[in-house]
Amino acid sequence: METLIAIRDTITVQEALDFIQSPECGGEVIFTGTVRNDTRGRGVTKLFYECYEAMALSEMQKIADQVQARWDIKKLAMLHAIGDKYPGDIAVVIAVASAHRGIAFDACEFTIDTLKETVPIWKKEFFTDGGIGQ
Amino acid sequence: METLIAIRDTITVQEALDFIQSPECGGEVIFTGTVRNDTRGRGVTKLFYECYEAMALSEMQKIADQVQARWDIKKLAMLHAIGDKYPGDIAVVIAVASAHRGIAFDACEFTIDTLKETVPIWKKEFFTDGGIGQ
Amino acid sequence: MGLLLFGVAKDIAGAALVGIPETVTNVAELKQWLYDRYPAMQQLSSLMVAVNREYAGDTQAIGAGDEVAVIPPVSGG
Amino acid sequence: MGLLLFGVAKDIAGAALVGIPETVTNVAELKQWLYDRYPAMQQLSSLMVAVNREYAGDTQAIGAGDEVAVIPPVSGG
Repeated sequence: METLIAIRDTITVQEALDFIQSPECGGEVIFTGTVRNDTRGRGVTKLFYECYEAMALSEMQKIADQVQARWDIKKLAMLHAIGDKYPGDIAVVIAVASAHRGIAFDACEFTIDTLKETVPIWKKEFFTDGGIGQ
Repeated sequence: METLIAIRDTITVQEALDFIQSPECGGEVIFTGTVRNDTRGRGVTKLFYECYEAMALSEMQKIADQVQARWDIKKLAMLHAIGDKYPGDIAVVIAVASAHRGIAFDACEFTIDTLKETVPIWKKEFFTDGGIGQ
Repeated sequence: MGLLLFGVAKDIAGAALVGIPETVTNVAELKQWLYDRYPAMQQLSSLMVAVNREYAGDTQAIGAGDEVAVIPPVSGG
Repeated sequence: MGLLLFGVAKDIAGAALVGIPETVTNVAELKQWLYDRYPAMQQLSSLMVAVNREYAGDTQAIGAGDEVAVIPPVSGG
């Protein structure tokens, strides 16, 4: 399995698509997490993401290792943005390519679910009412 | 739910992404089906897709209606290409946006699985050995 | 009455549109007529018929004015 | 020995890096020292400690030369 793991100020869906593109693969599943304009009914101005970068990259690699052990996935891109992000901005992209689609769905969902549980990245929410949440 | 359904010579992931983009949605799941360079170990030169267009569009709309009935999905794009397609070309794109990611995965996988079962589209495979399969 | 053919069914018949006799009045009769005329269609893993762009069961009547199509196993995606 | 703090733990401590006393020799003692010094950390739904960039259990020893970090509930994605 080829893997692209990155944490950067700005990420794009296109770079993930470009990375996973391969004539050997018939099914690609992509998850994108974008900043919503509300959280539980409260208007959101922006999010601020920070990370413990060295450990976050290490935990992302562990997820990739688990994906490789469990499924016959050819390519996996795992990108996370940090810094100020506004509604509509992309915060995370997971892209998976495999010869067959069922396992691509499973691996993509596993990757984003596990990333949200284990990777040391934190967001702070800035609300339109002036409040700040964590 | 807003829906984009199309059958065309050429489709792009970007038009599906543009359609489903919304600041109200936090999770987008995209499936792309691309032409592989082999089928069961046999080299593929190209695929040719044809459809019964009026019925195919009607069956795609039925899938969208089922998605709307089952899940709280905000946007659904369902695009299929027809004509000659070469390895690496995109044949189908399903893109789903919702406020939460779990149902976006479920709805996207349901949509592609059902499309492959019910929508009257056919592919002919042209192999590198000169053979043709259907 | 005309019959639309797609995919491998079109290749077997050698035509995208064929005429069907007036003695065919429902889907079951249409399938039997197809199997008799084009024995290779019996080899298909399934053969569906659509009437007016909807999948139709064997008992559904068909007549002049209906848009009737043969749907061999689909393979989109 | 220095301790890295992130997210809400950093905000509670008011610092991204604090010194920890030499009497703290393992993860359990570190957590107790944090709870004593920053009672607000007791309100967090979880408080993990990483030693050398790996999640660490309560019995893991820590000492000079280790990279030690407080990991409040993560919220990426």
